[in-house]
Amino acid sequence: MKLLLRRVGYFFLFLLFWQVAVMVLGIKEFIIPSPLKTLSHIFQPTLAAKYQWPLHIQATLMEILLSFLITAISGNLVALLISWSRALKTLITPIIVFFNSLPKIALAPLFLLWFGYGLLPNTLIAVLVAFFPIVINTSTGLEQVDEDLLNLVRYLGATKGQIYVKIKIPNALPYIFSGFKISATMCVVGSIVGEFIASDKGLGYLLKDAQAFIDTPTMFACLLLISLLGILFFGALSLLEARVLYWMPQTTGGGKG
Amino acid sequence: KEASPKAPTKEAPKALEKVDFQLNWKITGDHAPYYVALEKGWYKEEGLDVNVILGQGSGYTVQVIDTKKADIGISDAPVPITNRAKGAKVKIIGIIFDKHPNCMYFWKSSGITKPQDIVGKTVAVPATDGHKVMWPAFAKQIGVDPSSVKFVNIEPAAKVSALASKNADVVFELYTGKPFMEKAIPPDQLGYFVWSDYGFNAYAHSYITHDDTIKTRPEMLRKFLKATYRAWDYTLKNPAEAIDILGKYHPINKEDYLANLKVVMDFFKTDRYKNNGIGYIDPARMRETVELVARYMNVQMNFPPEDVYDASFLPSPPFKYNW
Amino acid sequence: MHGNTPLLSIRELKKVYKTREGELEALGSVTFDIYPQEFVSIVGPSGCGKTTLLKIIAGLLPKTSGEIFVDKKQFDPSREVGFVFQKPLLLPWRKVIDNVLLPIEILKLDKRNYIEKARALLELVGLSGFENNYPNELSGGMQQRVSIARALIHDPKLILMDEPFGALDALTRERMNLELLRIWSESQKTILFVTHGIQEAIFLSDRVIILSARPSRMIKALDIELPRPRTMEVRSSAEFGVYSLEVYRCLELT
Amino acid sequence: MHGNTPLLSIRELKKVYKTREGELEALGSVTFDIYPQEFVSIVGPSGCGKTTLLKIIAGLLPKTSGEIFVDKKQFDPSREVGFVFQKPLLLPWRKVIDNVLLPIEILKLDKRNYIEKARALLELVGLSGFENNYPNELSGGMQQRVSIARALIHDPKLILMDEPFGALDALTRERMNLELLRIWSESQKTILFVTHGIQEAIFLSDRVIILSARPSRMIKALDIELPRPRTMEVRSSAEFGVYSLEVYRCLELT
Amino acid sequence: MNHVLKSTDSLTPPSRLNALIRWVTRSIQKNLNSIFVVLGFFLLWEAAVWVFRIPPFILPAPSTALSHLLFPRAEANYRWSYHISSTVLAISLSFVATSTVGILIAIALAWSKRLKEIILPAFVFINSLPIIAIAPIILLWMGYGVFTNMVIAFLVGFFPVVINTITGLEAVDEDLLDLVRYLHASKLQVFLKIRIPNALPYIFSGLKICSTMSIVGAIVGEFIASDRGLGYIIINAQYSMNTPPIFSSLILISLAGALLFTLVSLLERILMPWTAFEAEP
Ligand SMILES: Nc1ncnc2c1ncn2[C@@H]1O[C@H](COP(=O)(O)OP(=O)(O)OP(=O)(O)O)[C@@H](O)[C@H]1O
Ligand SMILES: Nc1ncnc2c1ncn2[C@@H]1O[C@H](COP(=O)(O)OP(=O)(O)OP(=O)(O)O)[C@@H](O)[C@H]1O
Ligand SMILES: [Mg+2]
Ligand SMILES: [Mg+2]
Repeated sequence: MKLLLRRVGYFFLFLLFWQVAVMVLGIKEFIIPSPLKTLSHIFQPTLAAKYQWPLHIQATLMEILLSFLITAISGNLVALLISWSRALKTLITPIIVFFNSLPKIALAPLFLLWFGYGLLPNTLIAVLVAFFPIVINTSTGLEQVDEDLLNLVRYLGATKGQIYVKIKIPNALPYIFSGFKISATMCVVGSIVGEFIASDKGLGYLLKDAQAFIDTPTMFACLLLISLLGILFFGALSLLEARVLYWMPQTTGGGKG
Repeated sequence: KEASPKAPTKEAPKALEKVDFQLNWKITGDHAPYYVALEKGWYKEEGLDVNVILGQGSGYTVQVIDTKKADIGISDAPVPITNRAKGAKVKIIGIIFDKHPNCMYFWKSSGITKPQDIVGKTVAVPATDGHKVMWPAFAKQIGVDPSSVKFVNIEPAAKVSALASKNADVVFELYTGKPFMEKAIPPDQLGYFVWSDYGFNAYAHSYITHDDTIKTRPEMLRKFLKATYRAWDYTLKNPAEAIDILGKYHPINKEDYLANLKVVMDFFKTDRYKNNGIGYIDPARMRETVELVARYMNVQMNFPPEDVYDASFLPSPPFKYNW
Repeated sequence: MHGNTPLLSIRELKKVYKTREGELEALGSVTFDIYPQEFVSIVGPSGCGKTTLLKIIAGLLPKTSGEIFVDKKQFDPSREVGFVFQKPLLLPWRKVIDNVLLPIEILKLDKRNYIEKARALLELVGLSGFENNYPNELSGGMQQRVSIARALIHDPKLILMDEPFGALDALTRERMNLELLRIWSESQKTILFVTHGIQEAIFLSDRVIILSARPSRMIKALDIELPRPRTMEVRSSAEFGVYSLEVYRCLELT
Repeated sequence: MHGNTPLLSIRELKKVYKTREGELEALGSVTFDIYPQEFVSIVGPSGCGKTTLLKIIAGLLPKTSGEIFVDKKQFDPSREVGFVFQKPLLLPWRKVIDNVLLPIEILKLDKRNYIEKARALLELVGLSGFENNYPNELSGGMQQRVSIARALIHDPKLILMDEPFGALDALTRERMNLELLRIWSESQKTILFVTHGIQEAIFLSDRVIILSARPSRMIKALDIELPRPRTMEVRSSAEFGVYSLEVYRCLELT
Repeated sequence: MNHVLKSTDSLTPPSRLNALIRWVTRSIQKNLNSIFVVLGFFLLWEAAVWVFRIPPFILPAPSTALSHLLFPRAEANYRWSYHISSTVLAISLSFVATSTVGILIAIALAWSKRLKEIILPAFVFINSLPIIAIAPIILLWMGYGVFTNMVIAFLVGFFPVVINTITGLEAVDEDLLDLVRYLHASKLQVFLKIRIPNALPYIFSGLKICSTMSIVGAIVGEFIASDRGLGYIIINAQYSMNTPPIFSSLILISLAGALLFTLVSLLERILMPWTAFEAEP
């Protein structure tokens, strides 16, 4: 708690420093806007109304949540398949690795061609971006089981299903959560990338619009909100993790994020 | 700084003056002349060492020129005009296209028969694209409410896809992009309206520079424009060779780019250029452009229209293009 | 002390591991019987195949050759064996009582019938009151006791213990030995106990089976005729010393 | 057996930890002397403060009150003490010989003068030929022997050992005890040895100091008058049993 | 004298070189599978393009992409070697820069708790921004060129290196610190002799993540701030819907990714010889 307060303190110090720097050095607004100016674009009523923040935040948030949901489910499912069968593993892994190293933005025209625009394709792009860490983490978790823990149920004649349900999956939970946390940030980034490729609303849309008019305060406001969404999402997952993994020894005080 | 691989800087003698030249975008067919001038040594002849820098759009060019990160740049005319009103110290010193190349594409099957049919349609265009910036002006000119269409922001690279996949009813793209559209959409099904055919008479691609540069380095500007328009003249007369030269510097598909350049050449086939030479700035039309910007794009013009340009660096005698 | 029919007979049991480097003969040839309610310990140098032996009995590993039978019938380990491993191996996400009930779930028995039994077993191992704690709230010794209760829950005839107290400190270990003897005599089970601790083996057992280094053979089966109940006095007695020296000799430790 | 002047005198040493929950009295009040070339063991229940005591002597923890002195002077541990921890704590990225030489580097002594000594020490602990292996190529017992060599390299007067063989299996541990006695007698060091193993303590020591549970006080300092060299026969003797029973009694284990 | 060694402890010192060679051959064997799968994937793709008559602007066949790569084209001079070498340079430079700077930053942060408390949240903040969103701003600040390109790649890839290195520097057994503390080791000694070597495995896993991200970063950098390299070819070709060279480039980029990853793994094996004997399954 104290740590959190100190962090907030540092953050305001940083804002102050930024404000003073912009004012003293006379930095032009279209290079770096001052924090006050940036915040005014979010909170000053007439400006805020012009930018329709709730609409765009909601659109982006929907993409983030939906993509996270899909990533979480499909990523874990794929990880489960990989760990379940060696054949599937050799088949799936190289393809995932191959796609992971592609810069998704390079496929922008193709994405539009294949999926169109809107909630669904943006979500898909985010899924594609965020997919990998979950698969890797979960399958690591499923494999990092003490062999003796498996023996413990094997000598009782446990089925493969029982082994997964009773041992492997709960055992993988900490890994699954750390995969979730990594993916959370990537879902945010992925959604924005999706909005860049094609969109008619969302913070990424607004950001591009602002960029067209060299409206840097709005651009910074968008960036601020985007990373705020990311941090909040990450924080929410950390809380959830503490809830779900109640049986883990409580070692971390404030978390890393 | 980036230097092109075969730029003549290599065997540069003593006193070549360095010029950073900011393009408006990645390489397109209409950038061939700069490489022609480089290849033939015409910039060097003028004592200039020109460094061509790829672009990020007109807005970016204005930012770069205003912050003096480059000396001369290419920008869509309304952009420097708008920004001058906001305090940017940039001026137009020469024109490239004499006709405005903005254009809208659609499937003929969509039932659009006149520009006004765009009302209620979905339009895909990159947010940073000049089309989007100037749409309100054109909309009012053709008598429709600018907010009566639904915009989708897309990556510039996705323009063709957006139309080909019918994810948008209309795509705004320069007339010069027509050969690329035709790759994905059969030419007989591709419909288009060039804005200038419907009264959109604003100036488009122009050379811009900083007010300070005009004061301190007028000779350089003069030399640059001379070599550049000379190269334009040559390019217009030998398009295939120009694209060949461009292909030496950049990984382009020459067939596509030659088609692109040939469309571009249409913008030079005007009586103004025939009579006054390529690059000529028509004061009346410039005034019209400024007014258009002021009226339709809600910009407070706090200076006379003559302030946005300076025609004194254009080559004399001019390169008159006789097509 | 034995009944007439052995609970389990092991005859010329052999195990050869196939590894990348070639064959590895883990169990040379091991033959012995275990009688009902007996406490038998196995000692032998590290890597001689003690764990391998237990695993084969539990059906966790296939044998290479030899026989394991009960009443001349092939031995079926699945419900007859309880296994206590070196580590407690409790599932951290389950409460103590649910850990004890794990074998019931795996064997797909009706859990409701066993909850009372689980409580009784936790009492037997001295952990009543801890049913609803999570494993990481218990000390190492307590955790190992939970795992003993778990091995007993489905009422197996034979308990296999593979160095169950190896990870505990020596003092706790002494205490656990006393506990184990109490649990053993109260539950009337048969125990096959693997250990490195020579004193421990002598202290606990009716019989100590001494294995040689790999490929392991039985060097000796030493009947321990110390009085029961075993106390610290027994442990400090001269007879005890004689037995240990005997084992030291067999293991060439002197 | 003692010389006249103690190597180290500990007087009414107390340690109170300040924790979130309040004060925790780890060491009640401990007083004893160690004489040159003595082998002294400390036994006591888990958590009674044995490690705390060693760490205070080594200067790793500040004491709360009391005195530690040599020849009436304040004791300076930095070059006088070699510490062997429960885990071997070898740096996996260093070869065996470089692990042994670590204290030399930390003390900024000239390494070249010590390479021969390191070899000699590795021979002393029975590891010549393994100088250039990495730690994870060695067994647990071998690793712990490397850490003993490391504790000896800067020629400290006093070796502190905190359950050095706690992680080894019992048979290896017996062997290491024999080894340690040999090393001790050859190197002529003074050893203060913490263990949970009562037999181990008796087997090794000239004196066993028995601590009570927290806040710990000395229950007894038991002089062990068993003949040296100690062998397995000694260990299995009746006198040995008497000593162990005595310790069991002190620790209320019976 | 060594009699006690015999039965349990004896271990012939094995050859480390052999272990390395074994590891390499095993990795090759393992990756052979992957190569076959990827080949199969390409075949499927090729077949799909022919069977469904997919027009090249939607999805070119891999053979088309490959032919653009291998044979000179009349209509274009892609100068593959020039662009590949410049991308390889960009990737290596940004990878090396990202790793070095990232590791140095991490050491600085691990050294001073205060510094870490202030700066780490800022890094988390930066990491949660989509870099392509701030790229135009960066471009405006820094201008066009290789350096800007590297900065973009750095921003994309530095985070995993920093986080992993810090974790490694801090994940030291407290007892290991006591070991040198009782000898009065200085903070510098603790870092040099304990913390940094201890962090090596963590650093390498950070580098492995970073290797993929450096590539994405370098390519995105080329999209935005360069007039050479595979990223530039892609951007250029996108303008004219010239898809085959795009896919040629993408295939090359994936190849570069696999290559860099392998190099890092190899480096790991060589720099951390002591891990060569960790239990093999
Ligand atoms: N799965 C396996 N594959 C190949 N060799 C194995 C396997 N499991 C064990 N071994 C080898 O077989 C031998 C016997 O192993 P085992 O674990 O049964 O010995 P142990 O007597 O239990 O040793 P410890 O006292 O150290 O527990 C050892 O040399 C070991 O390396
Ligand atoms: N840094 C610390 N802060 C607070 N309490 C501590 C600290 N270190 C140890 N203690 C407590 O002090 C007591 C003595 O600890 P110490 O480690 O010295 O015991 P020990 O005799 O070595 O135990 P063991 O036999 O388990 O090694 C314990 O109750 C322990 O919880
Ligand atoms: Mg074993
Ligand atoms: Mg301790």
